[in-house]
Amino acid sequence: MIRKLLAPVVRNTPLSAPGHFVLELEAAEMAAEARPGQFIAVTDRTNTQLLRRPFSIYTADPASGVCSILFSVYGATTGAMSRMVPGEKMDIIGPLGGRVFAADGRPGAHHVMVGGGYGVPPLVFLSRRIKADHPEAKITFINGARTKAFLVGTDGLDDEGIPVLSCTDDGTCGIHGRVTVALEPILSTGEPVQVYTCGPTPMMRAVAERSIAAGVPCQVSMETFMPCGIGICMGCAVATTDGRFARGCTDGPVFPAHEVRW
Amino acid sequence: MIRKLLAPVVRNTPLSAPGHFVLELEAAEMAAEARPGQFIAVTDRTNTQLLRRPFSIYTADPASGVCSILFSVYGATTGAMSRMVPGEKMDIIGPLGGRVFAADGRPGAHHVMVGGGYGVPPLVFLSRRIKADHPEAKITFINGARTKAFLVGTDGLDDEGIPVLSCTDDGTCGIHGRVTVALEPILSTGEPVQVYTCGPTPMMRAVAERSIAAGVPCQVSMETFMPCGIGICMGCAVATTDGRFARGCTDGPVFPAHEVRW
Amino acid sequence: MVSVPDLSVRIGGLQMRNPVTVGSGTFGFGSEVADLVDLNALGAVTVKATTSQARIGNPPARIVETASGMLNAIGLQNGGIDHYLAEKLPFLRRYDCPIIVNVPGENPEDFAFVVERLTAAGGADAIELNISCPNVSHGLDYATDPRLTAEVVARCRRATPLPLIAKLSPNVTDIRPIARAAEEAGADALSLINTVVGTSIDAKKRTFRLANITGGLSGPAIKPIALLHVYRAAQTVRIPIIGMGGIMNATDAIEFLLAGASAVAVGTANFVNPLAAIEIADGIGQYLSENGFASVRDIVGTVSA
Amino acid sequence: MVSVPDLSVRIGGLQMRNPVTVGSGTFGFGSEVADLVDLNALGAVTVKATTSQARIGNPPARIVETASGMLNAIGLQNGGIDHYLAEKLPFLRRYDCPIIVNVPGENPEDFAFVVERLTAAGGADAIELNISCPNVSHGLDYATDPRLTAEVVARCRRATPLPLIAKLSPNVTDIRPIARAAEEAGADALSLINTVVGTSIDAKKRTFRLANITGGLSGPAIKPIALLHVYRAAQTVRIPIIGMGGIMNATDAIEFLLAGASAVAVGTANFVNPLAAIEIADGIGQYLSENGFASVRDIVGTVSA
Ligand SMILES: Cc1cc2nc3c(=O)[nH]c(=O)nc-3n(C[C@H](O)[C@H](O)[C@H](O)COP(=O)(O)OP(=O)(O)OC[C@H]3O[C@@H](n4cnc5c(N)ncnc54)[C@H](O)[C@@H]3O)c2cc1C
Ligand SMILES: Cc1cc2nc3c(=O)[nH]c(=O)nc-3n(C[C@H](O)[C@H](O)[C@H](O)COP(=O)(O)OP(=O)(O)OC[C@H]3O[C@@H](n4cnc5c(N)ncnc54)[C@H](O)[C@@H]3O)c2cc1C
Ligand SMILES: Cc1cc2nc3c(=O)[nH]c(=O)nc-3n(C[C@H](O)[C@H](O)[C@H](O)COP(=O)(O)O)c2cc1C
Ligand SMILES: Cc1cc2nc3c(=O)[nH]c(=O)nc-3n(C[C@H](O)[C@H](O)[C@H](O)COP(=O)(O)O)c2cc1C
Ligand code: FES
Ligand code: FES
Repeated sequence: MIRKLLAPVVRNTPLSAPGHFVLELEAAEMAAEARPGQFIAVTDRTNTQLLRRPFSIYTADPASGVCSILFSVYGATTGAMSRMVPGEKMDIIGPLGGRVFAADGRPGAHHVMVGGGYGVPPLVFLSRRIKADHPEAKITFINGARTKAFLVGTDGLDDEGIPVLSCTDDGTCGIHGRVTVALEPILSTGEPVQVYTCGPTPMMRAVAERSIAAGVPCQVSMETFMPCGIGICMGCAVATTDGRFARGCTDGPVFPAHEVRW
Repeated sequence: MIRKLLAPVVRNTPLSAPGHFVLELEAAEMAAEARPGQFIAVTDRTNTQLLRRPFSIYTADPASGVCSILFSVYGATTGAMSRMVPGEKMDIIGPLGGRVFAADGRPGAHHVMVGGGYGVPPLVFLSRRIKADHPEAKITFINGARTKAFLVGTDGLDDEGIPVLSCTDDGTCGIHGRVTVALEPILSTGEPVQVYTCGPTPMMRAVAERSIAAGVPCQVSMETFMPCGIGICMGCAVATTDGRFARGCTDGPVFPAHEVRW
Repeated sequence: MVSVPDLSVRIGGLQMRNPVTVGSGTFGFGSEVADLVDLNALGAVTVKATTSQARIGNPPARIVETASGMLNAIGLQNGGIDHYLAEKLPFLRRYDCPIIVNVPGENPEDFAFVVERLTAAGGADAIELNISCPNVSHGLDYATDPRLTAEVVARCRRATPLPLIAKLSPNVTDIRPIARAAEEAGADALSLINTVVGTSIDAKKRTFRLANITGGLSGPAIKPIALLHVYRAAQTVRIPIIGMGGIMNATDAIEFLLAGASAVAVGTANFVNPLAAIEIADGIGQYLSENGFASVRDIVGTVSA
Repeated sequence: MVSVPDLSVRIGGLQMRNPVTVGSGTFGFGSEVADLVDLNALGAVTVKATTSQARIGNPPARIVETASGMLNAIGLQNGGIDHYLAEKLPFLRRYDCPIIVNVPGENPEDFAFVVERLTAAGGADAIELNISCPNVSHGLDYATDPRLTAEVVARCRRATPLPLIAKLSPNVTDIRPIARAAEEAGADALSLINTVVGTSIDAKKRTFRLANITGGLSGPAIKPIALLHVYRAAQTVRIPIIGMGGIMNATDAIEFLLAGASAVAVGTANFVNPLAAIEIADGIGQYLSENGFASVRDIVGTVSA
């Protein structure tokens, strides 16, 4: 159920990547109900900005009742978020998102995450959920960034049995090249692959097109501007192949790749 | 000379009066040039408010190059100011104010300050200046407030040879009643009295009218809303007895009582 | 302190338990927020524009944020009147809260068609004629001309006995003749303002930010403009006014009531706080008791110079 | 990186070393800020409205702050044309910076009288006809009607060979016919927008905040409105446009240039930062070099959908 709450900050941890933070919030119901691909809408209560800003849920631990988001500083809202300290309360609405990631149920399915930038957090949440529900599940996490410094969010996944393939445009870490370089060979293995992708639109589009071409099912999480996040403003239009416009927030944010009109 | 600067905060000290602070700034030229009655225009750089807010200069020490203001928290600007810490830079313009307090030059003049609320700081600055220039000068400081808790700014003056007469509406400290109760007897001593007043308009008006009636010269510092503080917006109009409107910022803030149309 | 103040108001024939509704297009059809908001606590629910045929709306980007405001160019995306009656109305009718349906149109007959369907199907308790949407005809619309305004209102007046609310545009030289025209043509009430037409440019990309180029400005930025239009309209007509434009809290709402609005609508604020409208209704009640007013009607239009 | 870009622009016959001037009434007569600002770094100084006779202006309160904006109702307080020529002009003439004098008037003859005096006395390098001040006739002014606009502009055209700039009002249904009327009547340039009419109410006191009741809205809140008016006017006329309305920084200014303005004016921003105009001129230069433009004229009106 969607709730509006003042969630106390538990921890606000700067990451090695410049301007990146993991913000942990005390929000028991949300931690219990949140599903991978969902997000929260945040307002920096200084009112320097009118509208809320959406942030994907990075971790949700029903046991501790703690949820977290991973963000990087762009403007006023993320700037204010970066200055929040434990105990301070953050004004949030969530969990938001109607259609979320659906784990492939096929036996022996190979779950392939393809993330970039702030598209990584929801995919980390997803892969951990899948691993928790199906310890034997085969998962590969492809994380792309311009350069090594901006490869964030996937620390520890390897040890949890989720191998991470890093790709950097400048070759400073892992594969030298785009995420598609790491994805292509997997698409052609003939395994029952399911691709889940989130990140910059050009990246998602490339991943979607490659997957469709290879006949591999692909789910994309569209990150359009979301003024309300709850389905009442119609401002988050996502063009779909039926010639219509869907709402990114409540009809999405996750769409089957073949439904998206890029 | 008027300067726009980012002045480092030296100290930000909460006072006993709830929500009141003394904010000390490093601003050498201003500390050297500031005259009693002048003010600075402050902007809280969060941009929650568009316009600057004026604050009277409370202390200005040429030796240390430190200026201070005494303020109480009302809204966004003063709220942000109350949270400023040493080292942070405050965006200010000053010193502002064209016509300022003029110390009575008559031999044996009795300088009578009548202040209330945020009208007290500039009068404290003035009385200390007069005392510094003329150690033998006779000065009386009448400080009025609703109740004891809000009598601020005059600590230490007694020891500096500036006797303070406190007046509270509820009698919780000093004289039980308005500042005029303390002022009236002084006006009728026959001494060469000069009244300097700053505070809420109703108080200043009463003080001005009593002084004029007693034939005692009186200077009032008008604290109208001041959008720019530098004479370019014409928004700080003060109605004058010649039927015109003067600028509170550059034609004032200090006016001879008989020039003001209340 | 007086006893609990009376918050009820009548807008034409529409009885509201409190003077706070929502701006059309800023609250969906109510169902989207029913988790968060008790719809019965609203004076009325004003639903998204409903047209004779389904409309897919404008391509993205449809909304951009501006200083203390936002521009929108949704393009009246909606499923059409039949879809509303079949899919949206049943849910709303589960609540004991009056429904105001916002009706745009391409010509008087088009308006009247939807008005008649709504009336016949019992799909609304009042109808708000959206003759002022700046996003369909580039900001030049019925409500920018007294004659065209009268034409649409008169035609719809013949089409329904339901309370008719004419929603006026701020994008006019003088709103008074238009308000008068709507009243004389038979409107039971006026609602204003719709959004202020504007645009936004991305200096880096050297492009317009909205696919539609122009959009409607809403939010706190336009409150001073809205307050004056409401004041002027209230000085001009005898029918009640629903005031809106930048209302974020109870104080804002009270300013509109003082300016002459009998009720208010909360729009953009819903995006930031879906509970805004009911919190505002409570806040108005508090203001009335604190200031010793027995009824909200006692403060309507009482602002003095 | 290209060599230092050319910032100069011509507004009618007026040569400006950079495209940034100030909004009339937001920079006094220059002398007030000469301590802080090097007037020679401005493209031009636009001075406060100067009328045939001295005006004492409106009683306080004259200005209130609003969300990302402010309302003003100064009432054109000024010493009159003779006072300007005797007391203000000599100081300004010490600088090598063109002077634009803003001229309001009560009727065409009144406008022409001041225009002739200015011309005869060499008191201006260009004249901005303020046919759009919302604070003298309650927002209904010459610039709300094409015929009245043409009348004033034509009369003043006969009165001076100096560049004539017609300052237009945003408080109109459609600015295009008015822009065209000004051009056809002989204006060398247009400047827009003047302030947007609005009001503010104090809910606690239940009074209007401005003694004048109505005021003119300025600042970031109105930028989206101003950008659209400038874009529409630029699509309509061939004469250059000075764009203004909520410009706080170089990016804002560039948006106006892209929309079709050949120069910009910085108004309310001066109150917050008197150095805004010159910092903006520098910022525009930086943008041009970073994006490889040789001249500011290369980006005027180049916004694309
Ligand atoms: C569904 C969804 C989920 C998201 N999840 C995350 C997340 O988990 N972590 C995260 O860090 N962000 C996430 N984002 C993006 C996040 O919402 C933006 O970073 C945020 O809006 C920035 O707000 P701001 O006020 O700090 O910056 P703004 O003031 O909104 O922007 C400041 C400047 O940065 C630019 N800018 C703003 N956002 C972005 C962006 N996303 N990419 C590039 N430039 C931008 C703007 O154009 C502007 O120039 C998500 C967005 C969506 C739609
Ligand atoms: C020449 C001059 C000198 C001044 N010197 C001082 C000074 O030395 N110390 C000081 O504390 N203040 C001083 N003030 C007043 C100070 O400028 C205001 O307190 C300030 O504008 C408050 O700004 P804000 O943004 O915090 O509150 P705002 O957001 O401006 O106001 C918040 C709320 O408080 C109310 N409010 C704002 N200011 C006042 C006020 N002054 N009195 C009562 N209600 C108010 C507003 O109406 C509003 O409802 C001076 C004012 C002038 C004109
Ligand atoms: C996203 C959005 C969509 C809107 N859609 C409609 C609409 O369909 N019909 C209508 O009459 N007004 C519509 N409006 C205008 C609002 O109902 C309201 O008149 C306007 O936004 C001013 O109020 P506000 O500042 O509180 O938002 C819309 C406004 C917004 C922001
Ligand atoms: C306090 C104030 C006084 C103004 N006086 C005048 C004036 O005398 N003549 C005029 O044409 N415009 C006047 N204006 C309008 C400005 O020149 C400008 O057109 C408007 O403020 C929009 O620009 P801005 O948002 O950058 O302030 C005034 C504006 C303000 C805020
Ligand atoms: S963000 Fe408002 S409807 Fe999707
Ligand atoms: S505050 Fe602007 S002129 Fe005085």
